[in-house]
Formats: sequence, structure tokens, C-alpha cells
Amino acid sequence: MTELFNTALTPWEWTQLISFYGIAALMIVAALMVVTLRNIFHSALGLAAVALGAAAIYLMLDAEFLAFVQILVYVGAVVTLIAFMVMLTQRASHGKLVRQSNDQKTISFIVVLSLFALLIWKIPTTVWNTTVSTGNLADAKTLGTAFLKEYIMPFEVISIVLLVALIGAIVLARREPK
Amino acid sequence: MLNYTNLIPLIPLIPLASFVILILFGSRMKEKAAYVSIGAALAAFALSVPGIMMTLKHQSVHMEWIWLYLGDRPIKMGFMIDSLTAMMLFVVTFIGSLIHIYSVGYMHGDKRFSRYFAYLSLFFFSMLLIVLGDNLIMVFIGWEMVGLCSYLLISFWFERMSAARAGMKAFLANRVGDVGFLLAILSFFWMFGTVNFEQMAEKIHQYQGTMLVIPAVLLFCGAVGKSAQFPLHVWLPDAMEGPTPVSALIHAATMVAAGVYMVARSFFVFHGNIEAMQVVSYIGCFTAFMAATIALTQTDIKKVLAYSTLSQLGYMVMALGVGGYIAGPFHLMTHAFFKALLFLGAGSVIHGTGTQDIRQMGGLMKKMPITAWTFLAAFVAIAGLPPFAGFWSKDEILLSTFNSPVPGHLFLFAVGLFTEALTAFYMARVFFLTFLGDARDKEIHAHESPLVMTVPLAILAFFALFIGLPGSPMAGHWFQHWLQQSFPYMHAHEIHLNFGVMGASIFLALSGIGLAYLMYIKGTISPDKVAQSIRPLYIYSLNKWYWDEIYGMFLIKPFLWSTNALYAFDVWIVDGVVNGAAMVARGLGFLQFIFDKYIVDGIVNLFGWVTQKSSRIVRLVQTGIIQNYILLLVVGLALIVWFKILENMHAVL
Amino acid sequence: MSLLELTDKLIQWVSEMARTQGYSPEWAGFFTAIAIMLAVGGFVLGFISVVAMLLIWMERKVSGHMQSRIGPNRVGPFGLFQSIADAVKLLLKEDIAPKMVDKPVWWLAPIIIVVPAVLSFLCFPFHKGWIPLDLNLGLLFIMAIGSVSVIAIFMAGYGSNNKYSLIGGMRTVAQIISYEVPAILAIVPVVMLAGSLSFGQIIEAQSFRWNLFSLWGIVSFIIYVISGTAEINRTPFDIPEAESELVAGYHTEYSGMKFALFFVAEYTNMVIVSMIASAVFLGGYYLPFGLGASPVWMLLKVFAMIFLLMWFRWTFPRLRVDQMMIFGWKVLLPISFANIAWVGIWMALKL
Amino acid sequence: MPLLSLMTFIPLAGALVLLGVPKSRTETIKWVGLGFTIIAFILSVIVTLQYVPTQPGFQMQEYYSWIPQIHVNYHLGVDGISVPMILLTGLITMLAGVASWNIKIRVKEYWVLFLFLETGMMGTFACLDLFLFYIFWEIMLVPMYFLIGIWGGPRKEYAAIKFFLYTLAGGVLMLIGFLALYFTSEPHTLSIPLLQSLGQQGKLFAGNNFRFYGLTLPHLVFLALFIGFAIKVPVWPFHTWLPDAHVEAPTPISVILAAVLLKMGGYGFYRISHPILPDAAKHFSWLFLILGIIGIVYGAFVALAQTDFKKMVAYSSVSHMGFILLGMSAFTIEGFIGGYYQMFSHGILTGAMFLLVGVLYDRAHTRDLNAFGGLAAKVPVYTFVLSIMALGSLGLPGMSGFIAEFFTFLGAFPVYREMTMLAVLTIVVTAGYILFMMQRVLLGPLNEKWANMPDINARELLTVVPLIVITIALGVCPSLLLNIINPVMKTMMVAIGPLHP
Amino acid sequence: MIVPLAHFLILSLIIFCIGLYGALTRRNAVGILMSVELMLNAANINLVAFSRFVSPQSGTGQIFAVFVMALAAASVAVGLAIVICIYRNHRTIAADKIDLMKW
Repeated sequence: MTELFNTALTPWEWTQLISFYGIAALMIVAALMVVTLRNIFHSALGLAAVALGAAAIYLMLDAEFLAFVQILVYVGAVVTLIAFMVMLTQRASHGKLVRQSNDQKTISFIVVLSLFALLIWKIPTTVWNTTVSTGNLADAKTLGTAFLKEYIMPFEVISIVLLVALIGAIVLARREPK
Repeated sequence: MLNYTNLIPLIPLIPLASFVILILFGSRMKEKAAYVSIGAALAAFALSVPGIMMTLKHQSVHMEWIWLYLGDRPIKMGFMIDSLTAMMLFVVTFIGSLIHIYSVGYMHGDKRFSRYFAYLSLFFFSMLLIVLGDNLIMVFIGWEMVGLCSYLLISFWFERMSAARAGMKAFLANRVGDVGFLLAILSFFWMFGTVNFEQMAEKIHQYQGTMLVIPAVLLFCGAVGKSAQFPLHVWLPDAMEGPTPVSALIHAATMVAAGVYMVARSFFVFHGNIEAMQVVSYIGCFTAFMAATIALTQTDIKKVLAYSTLSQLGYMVMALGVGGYIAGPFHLMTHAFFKALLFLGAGSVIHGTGTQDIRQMGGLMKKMPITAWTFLAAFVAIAGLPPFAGFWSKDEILLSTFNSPVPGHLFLFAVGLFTEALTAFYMARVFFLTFLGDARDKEIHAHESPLVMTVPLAILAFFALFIGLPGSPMAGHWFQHWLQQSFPYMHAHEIHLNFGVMGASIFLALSGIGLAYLMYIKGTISPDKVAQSIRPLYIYSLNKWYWDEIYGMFLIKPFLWSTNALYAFDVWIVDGVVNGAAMVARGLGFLQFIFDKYIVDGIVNLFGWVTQKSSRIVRLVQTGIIQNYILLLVVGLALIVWFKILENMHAVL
Repeated sequence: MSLLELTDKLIQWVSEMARTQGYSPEWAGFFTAIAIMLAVGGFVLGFISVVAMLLIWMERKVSGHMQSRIGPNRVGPFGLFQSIADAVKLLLKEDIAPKMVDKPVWWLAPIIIVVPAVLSFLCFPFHKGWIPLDLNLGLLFIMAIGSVSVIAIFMAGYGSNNKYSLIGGMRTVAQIISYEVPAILAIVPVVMLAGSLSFGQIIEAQSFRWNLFSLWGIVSFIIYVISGTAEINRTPFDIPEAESELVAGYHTEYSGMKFALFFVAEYTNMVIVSMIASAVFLGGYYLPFGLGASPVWMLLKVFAMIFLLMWFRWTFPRLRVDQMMIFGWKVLLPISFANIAWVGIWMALKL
Repeated sequence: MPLLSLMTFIPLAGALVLLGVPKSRTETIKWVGLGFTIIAFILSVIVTLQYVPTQPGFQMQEYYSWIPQIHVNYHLGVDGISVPMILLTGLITMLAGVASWNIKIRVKEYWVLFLFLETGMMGTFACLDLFLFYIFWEIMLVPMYFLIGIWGGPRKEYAAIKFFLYTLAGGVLMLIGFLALYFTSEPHTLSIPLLQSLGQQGKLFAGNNFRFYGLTLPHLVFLALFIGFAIKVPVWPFHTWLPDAHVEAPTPISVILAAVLLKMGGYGFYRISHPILPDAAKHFSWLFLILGIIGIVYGAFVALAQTDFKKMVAYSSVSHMGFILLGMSAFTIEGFIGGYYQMFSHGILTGAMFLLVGVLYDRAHTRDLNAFGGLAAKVPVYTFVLSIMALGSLGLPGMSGFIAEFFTFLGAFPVYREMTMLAVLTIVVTAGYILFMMQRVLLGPLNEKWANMPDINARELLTVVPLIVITIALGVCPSLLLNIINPVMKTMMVAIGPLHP
Repeated sequence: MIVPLAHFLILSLIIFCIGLYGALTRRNAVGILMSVELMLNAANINLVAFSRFVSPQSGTGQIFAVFVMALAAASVAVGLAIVICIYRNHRTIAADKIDLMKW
């Protein structure tokens, strides 16, 4: 036991490793829940779990700001919206949908698997152009400055996209007044 | 500094102030408005007196200021008073003031009384700009402004369509002349870089080229317009539509003489420029003769006087043309006095009788004695009887024509002499028909005009009689010597009396008067019979040589036609092209539509038919289910990834 | 202070043990860190439970006095132990699970709802340097973690498989989402002025002058308190659990310890809202105008805020659903935007 | 303080404010709208007063990077060429606002569009970036289209569409020119000052050997810009939209159209085409000359044939605007100043003319010149005012029109003598149509139909009197304007050089 | 960071493939939306991982991730509206039942 802990890895690295693989496993399970579960609400919860897991991954990757935003957006907004969708279409989800998957199950599986195989074959063999982090990592201030300087145009555009989506959603979902 | 030089601008500015006051508040002042205007005129006169005095002492006054910078080039404006200016100043302000006073009586009761005096003030201002200006631009500004005033005053009674038309005619005819003037200014600017009289005189003195003829003629064009010389003379007779004091002031004494003044002022352009002088003299001579012939037969008293003015102006222009640079201005001054007097007298007659037709008058001597006697004074002055004003100046003109360097000067001299006889004749005719004999129309109850009108008549009569004396041999040609200081670039030459010329002149004047006496007092020769015997000439003269008709036929009509044609061109062709482009675009659109429908669409339909048949099978792919599409998409993605990887491997290998 | 000493002893003991067992210094430090974490966690948990129980007692007392009653007064002095008695009762109660509920969801909901409440205490600023985890993005963290409770409420409402619970849950979620926006927007001016999202720096920025002492501060404060009240579903915004309409909303089907967890979460959330209001607007542990600083002030302010919330509850009648929505979107939101704009312009002009 | 931005966008702010005012409160709308035009005018006066003519270069500049990827900057600034135009815009828009008082239908929309239009105009004159220039230029079309198309006369749709398409076509050519400038400049830039200095140093198009029937690329670019601006001026033969648009537009819009919009074409020459492409401009000086002369003569002739008052004024505009081209064709400082002076003076005079036509039209509901007669006796004040303005556009000395024409002739005469003589002859025709108009409307016996016509009222007088004062002031003392434009013209002439060096 | 970049990528790949599979096979429209969200999340992990490993100072990947999140939120909002609309008109949200676009 003691020897194991005294190997090359520092305790901090151990923590990272363990948390990463733990979280990864959890995320994969939750993701599978999302696509396989019959109860669509449970799927939504799975999505929430994936989102939280992703937030944790971001924290590990020193992206604090992004992690919190991820929680705020995904858990607070996206999953909530999906849950609402589930509630509002509950009858359809429960009653008529006997089958949860469609006719192209097998072929989809094959295609996705082949894509997966291709990439999983390629990822470890690729040499990534990584750098060792020196100096300050990007923090919220860096991001904010970047948003308002280099990326001001995309930032504005995305704001407009959001606004348009908002209006579009309202228009679509509104019942026509009789 | 309150020295006199700085006061010069006030001479024109006081009338301008009067104009502004009257135009803004005149309607509230009623007839008191006249006092403002008269006051301004008298003030201008009073202010110009010291200037005139200084020229008597052989001094001149000059002031200038920089008006503006055009790029780096300063453009200066200035006022100057030398002897020529002083003479004009005297004429304008003195006669002008008298006519202002006279107008109070003449315009009494008019509904636009204050407006009339406002215009008079504006005219005063503009005329003084011409007179005082030391450069062509200043003169041009005043030139246009007097044209405007003339327009406003001719069409003063605009309810009469003829008055409105006459005003427009005057303005347009003037404008044609102004084009020449403006072009002359541009030419001088281009050639000498200045339009200041003194500097121009200097530069022209050094000028060696031959290009001066055209600018000189162009400059003369301005004078032709303003002084109503042939071929732009047609406006002046029509201008008699305006109130009679206006005719006296503007269309007899001052404004129309501005052309003569301007030519005299810029005489350095013409001096030694024989071609240009020829043009000037012949036009003047022709105008003088033509107008005199027309005046013979006119029956409207103002028309006769108008043609007489034309004729006299022609005389002055001819004088300048033949090199009589002093004779012209001299006649200008004498003419201003006696012609103003004639017009005012005619105005008094019209005021008293209510008609302008001399055939309806007669025997007014008893009813309107003051008017009659003053008219007589003017008559003897214009007829050229010694020793009255007209005689001296005309004699001067004839003399300089006789001695002129211009080719054909003897012909000009002959025509001049003959015209003098004509002048004496028609003036006598007017005088005899109006004042002597019996009253021909019993309906007319003539009465003498009020004092406010007759007093100016009397004053003018005095001057009309004796203003020529300073230029007479008795005074040792004092006037000519005085005026000479305005022409420093000319050699002053001795004036030799030529008694032959003098005698011929007196003889012809007397014979003209005598003929009129025989025809209209004695009745020994019947005017009707004379008219019958030379009927074509009579009709020709009565209809004013048909100038209006000729212009109407050959200028106005084609001109108006061309404007309409151009408008049609604009609407149908230029705009048509635009609309046509639109039409073509739409037509092309339609053609394309047809083409599209039958050819393109046909082919498409063919393909469509083929496709339809074949796609019965292929369309099964399109299920409407999005997920099928996504699947295909992903397959494609997988393939791309695959090929990409293969490629990279090749690259690596 | 004895608690702190105890913690200190624990840490010393752990590092001693690690060293004597032959671990490398790194590992010893690591274990020590874990010990610290556990100690802090234990402290926080204890704090939470104590505070929650204190608050329940306080609420009953306050409501009693507001209604001219005395409130609990039998168990212990001033009825202080009434809450403990209640807790014991709830712990011992039989755990009833209705037949038709969605078991896993129904079970998980009360557990998940406590998590954000507890995690939020990580940023509780007791005193200068006495913040368990002074994150750079503390405010954002609290806001983000708070939104997790939405999921829990959804789970409770859905899992109960009960019409009332479902409607209650949906109402709650709608309300929380709606009022989260003005709440965040009310804080934005403070963040703009302090230039930081960390509690420590925000409080330090108010060491002399509280944010409340300005017009925009008052506006922000009022907006925040109103939206805070709505976020924790307290009267007058208790529509989701309106007894007369929905029985008890999303926790209708819960009893025993599960119900207790919901209860604890609610009161904890109240503390957090009060904590944010105190830290952000009322200067945290500072007295105004440099008069002093102490954890006592912080706690006093938190309790004053809680008292204010309780006062609301027993004073105002409940709103209707549409009124609540209209008030949130059409009144609070524009005002908070205007407030931000104003502060922004003011800053721009000043800078 | 960002004075120019403020001045440009104050009317836009006004339009936004007006959007919030209820439709039914027309009085409030009018006063608020007018208030904003007044503020804009005051700002334009402040700009004019702050401008230091003796100081070279652009002043009051505002520079922000906007779209760095294509080197577009938000760049405002003024020099002696834009300051008078800005002042003119502020003044005329305010007066047109006063003249808009009797717009009765759809008041709110009217004022919103009106203020929007003012922003476009101000922006065009104040900007120093081709991209911005193009945006402001095109943005003006939209309100103009609606203002003519909704509040216009009987053929308003035709006129509006014609105006829109014509100007848009010009705008497209102009845009092509801009793009060519952008892609050939090195480094790529749309900044007007930068392009000017590049062009004047001959660095633009350096080494470009493109030939098209003997025309080089700068020639083609210049032609594209020329047509774009010429349509706006409008230069013969691109002028036919003008009579239609003027006749159909409501009075205040006619005023703005004549007084400000037409100036943009000329402004484009002065600001963009000539300074940036001096050599091409010299190469095409004959085009300016010919089209200018044709415009002057042709416009005057056609104006004489008109019976519609507004059409007459519209064609007289064509004639007057020809002087700008004539002045610019000579490449002398007098000509350039004369052309510019003509722009300003025409803005004042024709603006007033349209206002006065509007006054008459409001009372008589007809613009047929032959339907009037003898009004001088009935409406003396109106007669006085109309006469002054008519005489001003006739080129009477003492008013700004004369100065402008005189300078133009002065500049053009040494270079093109015969052609200038032709242009000078036209002043007779000008006098002809102006006097003919006055005779038909004001003089002669009174047409009994108008026996009860009321005289011009105080509000209408208020719109015209400032213009009278300005035109006389500029006629008597041209230095008021010359002091502003002289230095910048001098610099420009030095940079461009004479036509035949 | 002891965990290599490749592992993050593989985690992301797995989640992406799961999401892809879900998007291809789920009948429930809401399910499809959720699967799409999974894919987006996977992409985000990728971006952040690259950001951390390739250019840790500039944070470009994080910025991209923020944009992706905004788009995800927008797509969910619109998706919700569409699904509700479809549900209202067709009483079903099964993706293979909604084939109105079929020729």
C-alpha cells in the first residue's frame, strides 16, 4: 500500500487520474442512459449528469469560468427546457411511443461504430502540438477581454442569434389567438 | 477717420438705407414715405458736392478695400471721383433730387406710393455704384441693379399687361447686352488680371497684341444694351409704360446714359482701336438716324420723346466712336438736363390733360403757361439753337466727327447733320402741336400742375438753357479742359473752331423748325399730303421700321419653339431612354418569361419527365424522415474521414 | 474557539500519523489537506444543521409574535429545543414510499436538493480570510450551483407521479428561472464596480461605503431581495406550494427524513440569499464608514435579512401566477436593465 | 466631445424618441421632431464656429476601428469642403421641418422618416471613410423613397421608384468604384484622407497595366464614380428623375431634395473623385465641360418651356448645377471655388424657391403658371419675397447666385473661352424663364379666382427670411463663405495641379 | 496535467458517438434534441481540452466553447418551440411519423 503511494506519481496526479477516469466512466454511463432509456425524463436526468460531468472536466482543465457557465446553461437552462418539453408532451412520450428507436438501428450502429473505430485508431497515433503551460492560464478576465476585443463581432452576432432564437421560439410556441 | 474719402461710401449707402426703410415700413408711412427718399437723394447730392469741388481743383478722390480673396488673389473694390465721375454725380444727384420732388406731385394718390419711392431710392443707389465704381465689377453690379430698378419701375403699374411685358422686354434686352459686358470683364481679367480702370489703362497702354478688338466690342455690347443702341434699342420705347418721372430720370437722363459713361470711362480700350471704334460709331450713327426717322411720325408724346432719346444717345455713342471722348460726355450732360425737362414737361401735360396723344392736345400754352415755357426752353436746347446747351454739345460732336480718324467719318458727319435737321423738325412738331394753335379736343380740361411739379421744371429749364455755356468758346472751353483730367492717357489737343460746321448745323436746325412751322402752324404744307406722297416711307416710319415684328418672327418665335422642342426632346428622348431602358428591361423580362416558359421550361419539363419516370425508383430514398438523412450525412462524414486518413498516410509514407 | 482548536488538533494528528507511517512528505501533505477538507466540511454541515433548526424555531417564534401568539415555549427555554424534537420525530418517522412513484427519481430528489445548498456555503464570508473557499468566481459559482436545485425540484415533482406535485414542480421551476434573471442582473452593477466576482473583493470594496448607500444600490437591493424571496419560494411567492391549490406542491408525497431534507434545503437557501444580500449590498463583515469589522456583524446582518424575509411571509398575501410572471418579466427585468445601463454610463463618464 | 457623431445621430435619436410617442398626439410629434432638427442645427452651427479654416487637414476627427478585417473605420471629420454643407443641411432641414407643419396624414411616420433622412445627410457630409459614405448615401434613399411615395402627389409611386432605381443604379457604380479603390490601394484602405494622399502622390494604381479600349483602370474607376455622383447632381443626361421627383414630392421634401441631396453629387466630386484620382479627372475634364455646358444651356431652355412651377424650378436646378461641372472642368482655383459656391448658393436659393412654390400650392392647389396672374396686388409680401428669390436665382449681383456664376466663369474662361461664352449667353435665357414666371404669376391683371388669397403667413415667412438674409449676405460679403473654403481649395489645387502643367 | 490529451479526446469521441447514435436512432424528438446536446458537449470537451493543452494562455478554445453553448441554448429553445408546435398539430413527437417533407 505504502509503496504504491510512493511511486512516481504525486498525490495530486493521483487525484487527477482517479477523478478523471471516475468522471469519464460516469459520463459515459449517463450518456448511454440518455440514448437508451425508455423514460425520456430519465434520459434528461442523464443529460444533466453528463453536463455536470463535463463541468467537472472543465474544472480539471482549469476552465473555471466555463465550468460554472456550463452548469448555469446546461443544468439551469437546457435540461430544464428539455424537462419542460417532456412534461408538455408527456402523453406522446408515454402513450404512443411503444418503440424507442427507429428502423435504422442496426445500420446506424454499424456506421457509428465504424466512425468510432476510425477515430479511435487515429487519435492515439496522432502527434498533437501540445505546449507546456507556463505563466498565467486563461482566466475569466482573459476571456472577457477577448470577447470584447478580438471576438466582438462573433460575440455580437451570437447575441443576435440568441435574440432571434428567443423571438422565434415565442412565435412558434404561441397559440394563435382565436 | 472722418475725412471725405471715408464718407464716399455713404453717397450710395444713404439711398440704400432709404430703400430698406421704405420697403419694410413704407406701407405704414403713406405719403410721408416720399420725405425719406427725397431726404436720401438730397443727402447724396450734398455729400457729392465736396467731391465735385475737389475735381474743380484738379484733384481726384480714390478709396478701395479688399472685397475678397479668391485663392491667393485679392479682389478689390473701390470708389473714385474724378472729373468724369463728378459730372455724372452732378447729373444724377441733382436731376435725381429734382425728379424725386416732382414725383411727389405726379404720383400723388397712387396706391403703391411708398413702393415707388423705395424703387427710386434703390435706383439711386445702383446708379451711384456705376458712377462711383473704380472697376468693372462694381460697375457691372450697379449695371445689373439699375436694370432691375428699370424693370421694377417700368412694370410699376403691373396690372396693365403691356407694362408687365415692357418691363420684361427691357430686362431681357439689357441682359443680352450684359452678356457682352460680362464676357468683356472675363476677357480683361484673363488678359490683364485686373478690372480696375486705372490699372487697366496702364496695362493696355503697354499692351502690344491685337486681341483687344473683341473685348472692346463685347464691352460695347453692354453699352448697346443699356443705352438702347441698335439692335437692342427696342426696349426703350416700350419702357414708356412706366410713370413719366421714371422715364425722365431713368430712361432719359441717367440710366440710359450709363452706357455712354461706361464707354467713356473705359475709353482707353477703344482708343487707337480703329475696328472697335468703327463699330461703335456706325452703330451710334445708325441708331441716331433711325430713331429720328421714327420720331417724325409718332403721335404719342412720350414715344416721340423716347425715340428722340434714342436718337440723342446714338449721337453720343457716335461721338465716342469717332474719338470724341469729351464730346460724348458733354452731350450726355446737356441732354440729361433738357431731356429730363422734356419728359417732366410731358408728364405735366399728361397730368393736366390725361392723354398722351398729341393730336388731341393743342393750345395748352394758355392753360399751362409754366409747363409751356419750360418746354420751350428744352425745345430750343435740343434743337441746337445757339447759345443754348444743345447747340454747344452737338457742335462739339459734329466737329469731332468731321476731324475723326475713323474711316468714313464724312459720311457719318453728313448723316449726323441730317439727323439734326430731323431732330429740330420733330421737336418743333411736338411743341407746336401740343402748346400752340387751338385745343383740338374739347373734352380735355387741362389745368396747370401744382407747384411741387412746376418748380423743378423751372429749375431744370434754367440749366437746360445755360449748362452748355461752360463748354462754349466764350468760356474758353473750360468744361473740356476740366473733363480732360479724366483721360490722362489722351493727348489734350487744341479745339479749333470750325465755323463751317457750326453754320451748317444752325442752318439745318432752323430749316427743320421752319418746315414744322409751315406744316403745323401755317398749314401751307399739309402733313397728310406729305405722308401720302411718301406713303411707304411714312408707314415704315410709323411702324418703327417693323423691328418688333422682325425680332418676333426671327428671334423670339424660333427661340420659344426651340425651348418647346427641347422639352419634348427631354420628355420623349432623354426620359424616353430612361423609361425605355425600364421598358426594355421589362420587355426582356417578358421575352425571358416566354423563352423560359416554352424553351427552357420545355427542356426542363423534358428532363423533368425523364427524371420523374426515373425518380419513381430513386425517390424512395427521400423518406421525409430526418434521421435517414442524418445517417447518410454521417456515412459521408465517415468516408471523408477515411479518405483523409488515407491521404495523410500516403503523405507520411 | 474550541471547535477551531479541535480542528487544529485533528490536522496535527493526521500529519503526525502520516509521517510516522512512512509516507513521503507529499503524501503527508495530501492527507493533511484531506483532513482539512473533512474538518471544514464537518464544520459546514454542523453549521447548516444548527442554523436550519435555529431558523425553524425562529420562524415559529416570529410568526407567533406577529400573530399575537407566543409560539413554541414548552420544550426547553423559550421552546428552543422544539426544533430538535421535531428533527427527532422526523428521523424516527416511518419512511413511506407511494406505490406509483418513479422510484429512483423520487429517491434521488431530496438528496440532490441539499447538495447545492451545502455547496453554496463554501463561499460563506465569515470574516476577512475566513472564507472556506474564496473562489475568484464566487458569485458565479453560487448562481451556477443554485440552478442545480431546479433539477432536483423537477425530479421531485415528476417522480411523485402526482398531478399536484408535477404542477407544483413546474411552477417552481418556472418561477426560479424567471426570477434568477433579475437576481443576477441586480448583482451585475456591484460586480461592475468592484471589478470582481469574488466575495472577498466585493466586500473589501465596501469597507468604507456599503453598496446600499447609493441610489442604484437601493434599487439593486430591492430587486435582489424581491427576486431572492421568489427564488426560495417564500410568501408572497409561495405559489408552487400553495396549500389551498396544490396541497404542498412538489413535496406532497414526501414524509419523514426526505421531507426534512427539503425543509433544511429551503431554510439553507434562505440563509444563502441573506448571505449574498449582506455580502453584496450590506458590506459583509464591515460596519459602515470604517467603524469596524467582525464575523459577528456578518451573522447579525444575515439574521436581520432572514428576519426581513420572515416579516414578508407573515405580512403579504400570496400572488397569482400571472401576476408573479408579469411582475418578474415586465417590471423587475426592465428596471434592472435600466439600473445596469445607468451604472454603466456613470462609470463610463467617470472613467 | 464627439461633436460630429452627436450631430449626426441626434436626429436618429429623435426618430427613436418619436417612435415612442403615441400616434394621435400629432402636435407633440411635430414639436419634438422640430426640436431635434433645431438641436442638430445648433450643433452644426457649433461645428462651423469651432472649425478653424486656417488650420490644414481634417478637424474634429473621430476615429474608431470598426471592421478591421476589411479595414473599415468609423471615421468622421470635417474640412472646409464639408463644413458649409453641414451647416446647409442643418439649416435647410430645420426650415423644412417648419414647412412640414401642414403635413396632415401619418404625421408620426413622416417625422420619423424625416429625422432618419437628416442623419443620412449629416453622415454623408461628415464621414471620412468610403464604406461609411456609401452606407449613409444609400441609407438616405429609403426615407426619401417613402417620403415621396407616401406623401407625394398624384404620380408619386412612379416618381419614387424612378428616383430610387436611378440613384441606386448610380450608387452601385459608385460602390464598384470604391471597391476598385479598395483593392488596388496598397495597403488596402477605404479611408478617404489616406486614399487622397495616395492618389495625389500617384501611388494608386501604380504599375497597373489594365487597358480597356484605351482607358486605364483609374479612368474606368473615375467614370464609375462620375456616373454615380452625376446621377445625384444631376448631370445631363441623367437628370430626368429630378423633375418627376420634385413635382411629386411634398414641399419640404422637395426643399431638402433640391437643397441638400443634389449637393451630395457635387460634394462627391470635391471630396472623392477629384482628389483621389486627379489624373483621371484631368483626363475627363472635357466630359465635365461638355456635360456642364449642355446642362446649363439645356436646363435653361427647357425651364422656359414649363408651365408647372415646380418643374420649372427643377429644370432651373439642372441648369444651375451645370455650373458646378463647368467650374470643376477648368482645374483653376476660381472654377473650383465657383462650383462650390454655386452648390451652397443653389441650396439656399432653390430651397427657398421650393418653399415659396409650396406656399402658393397650399393656397391654390395648383402649380400651373398660367392659372395665376396679378397676384402682386393681392399678396404683396409674398410677391416681394418671391421676387427676391427669383432674382437671386437669376444671378442678380448682390446675391449669392451672381457670385457663384461669376467665379465659375472667371475660372473657366481662361481655359475654355468659346464654351464659357456659350454658358454666359445662357444667363439671358435664365433671366427669360425667371421673368416669364414672375410675369405669369405676379404681374398682369388679377385672376379673379384668387381674389381671396391670403398673404404669406408668419410661419412660412419664418422659413424663407433666413434664406433671404443668407443669400444677400453671401452676395454682398462672399468672404463669409470664402474664408472657410479658400484654404482647403488652395491646398487641393496645389495637390491636384493645373489642367495643362 | 497528468491525463494525456488523447484521453480527453477519446472521452469526447465516445460521448460524441453515443450522441450520434442517439440522434440517428431515437424516435422521440426530444430524445433527438438531447442526443444533439450530447454531441455538442463532446465537442466542447474537445475544444476546452485543446485550449488547455495547445494554447493555455489565450483561452481561444474556451471562447469557442462559450459560443457553442450559446448556440446550444438557442437550438434547444427553438427546438422546444418546434416540438411543441408539432405536438400541438400532430399529437405525436415521433420523428419517423413526421414525414411531411416526403415528396
